[in-house]
Amino acid sequence: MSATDTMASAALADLDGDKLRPMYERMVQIRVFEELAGKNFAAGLVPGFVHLYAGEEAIAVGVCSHLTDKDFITSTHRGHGHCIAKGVDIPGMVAELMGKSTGVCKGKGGSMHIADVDKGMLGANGIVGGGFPLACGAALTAKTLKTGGVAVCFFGDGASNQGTFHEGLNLAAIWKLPVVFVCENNGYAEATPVHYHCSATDIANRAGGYEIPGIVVDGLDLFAVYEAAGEAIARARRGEGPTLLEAKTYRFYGHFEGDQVTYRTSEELARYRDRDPIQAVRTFMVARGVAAAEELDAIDAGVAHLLDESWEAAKAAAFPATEETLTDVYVRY
Amino acid sequence: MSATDTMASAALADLDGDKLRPMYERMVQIRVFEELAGKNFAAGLVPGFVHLYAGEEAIAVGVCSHLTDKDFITSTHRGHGHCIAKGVDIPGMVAELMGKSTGVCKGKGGSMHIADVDKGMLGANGIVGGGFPLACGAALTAKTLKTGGVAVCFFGDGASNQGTFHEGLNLAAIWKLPVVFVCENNGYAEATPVHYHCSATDIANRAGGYEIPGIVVDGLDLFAVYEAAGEAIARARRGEGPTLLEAKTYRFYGHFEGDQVTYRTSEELARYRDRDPIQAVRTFMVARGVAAAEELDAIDAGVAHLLDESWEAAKAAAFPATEETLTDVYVRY
Amino acid sequence: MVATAEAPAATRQMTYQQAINEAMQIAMREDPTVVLMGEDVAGGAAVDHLANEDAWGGPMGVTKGLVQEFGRDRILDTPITEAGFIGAAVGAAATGLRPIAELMFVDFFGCCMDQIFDQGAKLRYMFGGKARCPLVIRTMIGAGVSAAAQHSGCHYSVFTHMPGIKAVVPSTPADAKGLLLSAIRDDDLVMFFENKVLYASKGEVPEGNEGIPLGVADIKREGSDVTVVAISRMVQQALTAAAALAREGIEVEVVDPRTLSPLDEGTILESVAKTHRLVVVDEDNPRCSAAADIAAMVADKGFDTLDAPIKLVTAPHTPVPFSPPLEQFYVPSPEKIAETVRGMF
Amino acid sequence: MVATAEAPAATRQMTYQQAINEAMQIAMREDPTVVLMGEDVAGGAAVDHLANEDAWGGPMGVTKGLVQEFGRDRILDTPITEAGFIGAAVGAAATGLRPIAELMFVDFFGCCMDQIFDQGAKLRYMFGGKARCPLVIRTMIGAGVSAAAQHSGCHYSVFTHMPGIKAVVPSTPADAKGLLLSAIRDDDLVMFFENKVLYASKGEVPEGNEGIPLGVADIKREGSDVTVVAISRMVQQALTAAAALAREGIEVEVVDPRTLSPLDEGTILESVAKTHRLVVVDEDNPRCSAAADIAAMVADKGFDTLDAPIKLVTAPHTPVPFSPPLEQFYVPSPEKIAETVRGMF
Ligand SMILES: Cc1ncc(C[n+]2csc(CCOP(=O)(O)OP(=O)(O)O)c2C)c(N)n1
Ligand SMILES: Cc1ncc(C[n+]2csc(CCOP(=O)(O)OP(=O)(O)O)c2C)c(N)n1
Ligand SMILES: [Mg+2]
Ligand SMILES: [Mg+2]
Repeated sequence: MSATDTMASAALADLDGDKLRPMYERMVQIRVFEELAGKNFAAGLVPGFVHLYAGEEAIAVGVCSHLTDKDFITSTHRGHGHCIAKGVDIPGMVAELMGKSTGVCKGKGGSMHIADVDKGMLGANGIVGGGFPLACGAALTAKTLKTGGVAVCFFGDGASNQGTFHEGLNLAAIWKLPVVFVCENNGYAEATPVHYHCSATDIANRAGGYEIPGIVVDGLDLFAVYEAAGEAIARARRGEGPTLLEAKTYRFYGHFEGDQVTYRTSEELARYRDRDPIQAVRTFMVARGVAAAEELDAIDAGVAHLLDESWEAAKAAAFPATEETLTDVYVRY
Repeated sequence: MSATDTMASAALADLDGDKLRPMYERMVQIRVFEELAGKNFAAGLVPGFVHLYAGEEAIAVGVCSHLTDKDFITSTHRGHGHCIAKGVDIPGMVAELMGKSTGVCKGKGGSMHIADVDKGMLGANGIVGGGFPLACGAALTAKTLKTGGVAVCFFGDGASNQGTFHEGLNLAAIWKLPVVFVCENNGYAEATPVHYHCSATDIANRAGGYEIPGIVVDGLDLFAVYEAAGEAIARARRGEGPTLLEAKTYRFYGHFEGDQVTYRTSEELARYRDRDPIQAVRTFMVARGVAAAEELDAIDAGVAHLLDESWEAAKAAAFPATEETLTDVYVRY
Repeated sequence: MVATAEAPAATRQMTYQQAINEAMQIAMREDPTVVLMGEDVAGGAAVDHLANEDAWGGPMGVTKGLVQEFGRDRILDTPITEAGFIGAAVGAAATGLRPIAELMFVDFFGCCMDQIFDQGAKLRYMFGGKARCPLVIRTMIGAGVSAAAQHSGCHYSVFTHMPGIKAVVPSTPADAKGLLLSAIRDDDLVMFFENKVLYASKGEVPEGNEGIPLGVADIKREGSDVTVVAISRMVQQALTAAAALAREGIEVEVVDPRTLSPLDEGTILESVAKTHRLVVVDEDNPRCSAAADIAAMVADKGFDTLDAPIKLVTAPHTPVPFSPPLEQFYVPSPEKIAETVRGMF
Repeated sequence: MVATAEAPAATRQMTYQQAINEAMQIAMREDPTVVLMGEDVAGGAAVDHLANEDAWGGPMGVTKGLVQEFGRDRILDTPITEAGFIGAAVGAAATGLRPIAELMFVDFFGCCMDQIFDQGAKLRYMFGGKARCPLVIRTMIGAGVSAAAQHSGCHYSVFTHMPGIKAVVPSTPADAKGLLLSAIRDDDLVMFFENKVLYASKGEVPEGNEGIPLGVADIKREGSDVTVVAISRMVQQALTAAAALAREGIEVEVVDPRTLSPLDEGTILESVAKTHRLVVVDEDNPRCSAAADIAAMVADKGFDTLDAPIKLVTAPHTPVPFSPPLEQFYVPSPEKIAETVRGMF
């Protein structure tokens, strides 16, 4: 079965050009965002640790396309893609990476803590496994206040071994919380392969211990993710409780910028690069006549322009005043 | 299938009178220990919190009968039974409950921290779920130093939701540690029933997420426990990794002494009291001619005598000197 | 007590435990977004005959009766999953609820500290001030009931250390009620430390729903000769010592900070400026403790008013022993306090 | 430095990071029960082409090369399971191994604190002295590389607070090597705090396997006018400040406690008795901090030798900000130290 075939089935059911174009655009935004983040990190413009999401775009976009601002997501150290997919302001994100006062967190958070609660984005997270309980809490709010919202918890294969995974899934299951746990299994936690660190062949298989659905999808396939996430989110909204969704994926770059990646072979990388999730969507759209190549080129150009402008603006922006160090610790003290 | 039938199969395979009598004796020791602990607690002689193991004797004894001093166990707040089954000195335990200087921990630990590392008993534990990692560590020592030893981690149904359960089982699975995780599912965590707090109908079912064996046994049946534990421990000793063993059981008393137990019905208690695990062993032994009733009566009398003497000795013993408060924090400081 | 313009509310005798229960009841009545969660805070969840009744109301009965009024949707029994449910309380607080989470014993903080200090306490700062975490974590502290090394600690110093957290240490029923009301209404993450030995202690407690502001110390006894700053249960120990010392002609001023973060530095410094002597009494372990913190603050800002070395009376640098005579030795006693004060003259 | 009767060992220039690596190598050679465990301490576990080679050797390369010599049975890559593997290290330590466990960043302590302070640190006491926990937990501290709020804390104060734990804070390559050797050979639970900003710093390091005893401070600079006690990286900041102040005629004595628990009170008190002035410099948050702890100790035992208020120069009561200028403001600078010292005269 070719990737395009799988895609087709889901796509034909629900997705048309009007829906697909913004999804394609989001994916390209993430890719370009990450490529420039890497480049500008190398140029010394981005301080701290930077973990790139490139290669995994289909997951964030496939999932978040089902969400609105009243839905919440929790994210990871590799959070840029989730932010963009959830609608966080891109120029504000770029400025945040640089630690500028115009950043979405006023420069206080940086790459690992980008957040925008108004957009339902509860923060990238520097703690692996930190998001499981938080997502349960956001779902508890939705359930208690009957907002109709859901929560999505993104996490990596490495995070699936943290105690909070277990505690979160059990809590969500017994309380039937409207939450979807999305595992982005990219095969590695830092320099450690999943088949070493994780005792489950499929992480989704762990769902059995909580008597909730556990589903594996191809995380390089936007449509497969979109379809599975759609079902899980709908189930959550219906009050039927949590789902564990595992998307098998791959990161195109190292764990963080600076990683020499000696633990992966170049053949392995090439194999996944060949299945570039963005290229696949583009090929599909053009092949099916959902969009003309020129239309997509125009989207690409728009994204490139937006990101270039964002970087220019961020570079020109001021750093926060040093007294800002002391504010925002408490609402009132 | 009657309880006696189940018992028979295992018993006939491996157990004869010489093996069974000490197991029976241990069970009676635990029962009498607990009954007197409860009585003396009510009389104001035992300070602090006391959690009684009565009703669950078949598990500690069925498991620990496979172990020697070079094997380690971790225990719980409900630890007296594990201690006795692992061979910790009973008079020293009684003195420990009273906080006397003759206690196995010199009175510093008390009921929730009775331990005897020389006996392979790594401590009762006041932290629910505290033992999973410790047991993995003891197993790592055995594996690294090739001692041939195994580790057994006892824990409750409530503890099965702690993050440490998950982290411990995954670690043991990927490192193929010689450890057996024994869940004492007595139906309740404090005043909360397992069907509320735990999303898995059978906790053993969670083993699937770690790709290790998960086995359910009747925890009121000494022979069933003995047999299943024997297999799991042998497997661990062979270097084939961990097992999750769930023993369904019941506590005959409240969560701790003082508990009014309004969350259970008297019918439910009566149902389990009718299946008293010690009575079952006694009936079996006498019916099969493994031991005469008089022999068992003599064991009972011996146990009663030992415990009476232990309490008398403990009452007569001195409290530790107050300066003892300041010692044993460090080996050297 | 804080002076207010209005006539003081009528009071009744009640226990520390009842006062805490009443504060939760008031807060839950006035704000439907307040929920309570913890292990057996009701008890008996999903037990047929306990649908709207509790089995326990918390291990010491502090939350008893609340489920009758507020139902099981707002009084949530949790699995034993400290990181899970306290983290969920953080997530809920960031998204629209005002949870009260019960960490049964503070000693269990190691099971959930990441969710408290790395998520809840830092969230507002990391997000550039664009989020808040109106969460109260109630937790039991204190030695004195032979609960041994894993159920008897204080450790409020660890939370006082952490930016983003407020730390409240009530010593009387009235303070417990007023401070808990303020804590629940507060928009930040508040750790509320209940001393288990005080639960049965009685005192006059105002009717009504008035809170006591966080960050305001209370002078529990006026005196001219020495300032004793005492925390939580140590206030009672200090008052006992003060009574004995008064008979010897030494007048002790007992200052109860009531909240360790924020700390009312002004009241402490004013008192020391008057008495010129400071003793800090703290049941927590001594190193990097609240006692050391207060001493260091005065050794800087109040140095010129001091006539004698600052003395600390604390628990020793040991875990809490089980055996009753050892535990009694562990907890700072009125005698040790009095002896320390005498040594300053 | 500690005076020894023997001739001093030959030294070489090496970095703090290399010194730490060398100490582990020596300890693992001399004792086969020493094992190292942590996330990617080797890296590349179960990757075919990396059977006896590491992919990372720790996120900063501090443990690089060890797997080549000691193999994957002693250099154990762990899953991301801080409570699991650090608790396993506790269990292993109690049963016959001498593990070195790496908690990648101290900020993650909230994920595993129960296993550290409730299990490992209390085990000996609870068991009446009949057990020991010879475990070293190495962990990274410190701001300065824009690692933001969850990867930049210090928090050694929390561990110094806890009975049963020793806390080591090396500031130079030589101290790092000598103290780590002693820590690994020690029979108690030792937290070993490595400041990430110091990894690349160079200094003379003795050859050989001599340890530096825990609990012995080191006077990094002699001076007569003011004592500056500085912790970890703050020693370098204090030395920079001291150099500037010397040009103004103020002679600063810089005392490096090297271990916070046990604390060498004598050396600090002697220095203050000579200089009559004390400043404590600490990158940790100020409340209930090591700085406050040292100040409180001197405000008691050294009060009569003091001529001026004790001053603390610490990080503010905030999380660590990401933005470089804010982070720079957050960390105590030589300028702030110098300014504080000047203000004391
Ligand atoms: C609690 C905690 N432990 C360790 C780390 C260090 N760390 C950061 S990312 C990472 C690997 C995460 O792997 P995975 O969950 O698979 O996510 P991926 O990086 O592959 O997206 C580790 C170990 C951390 N940030 N937090
Ligand atoms: C970390 C932690 N959380 C909560 C408690 C309080 N507590 C003590 S025993 C217990 C119930 C344990 O239930 P289970 O594991 O089923 O064991 P059982 O008591 O039934 O033997 C609880 C909640 C604790 N001691 N430690
Ligand atoms: Mg991964
Ligand atoms: Mg149970």
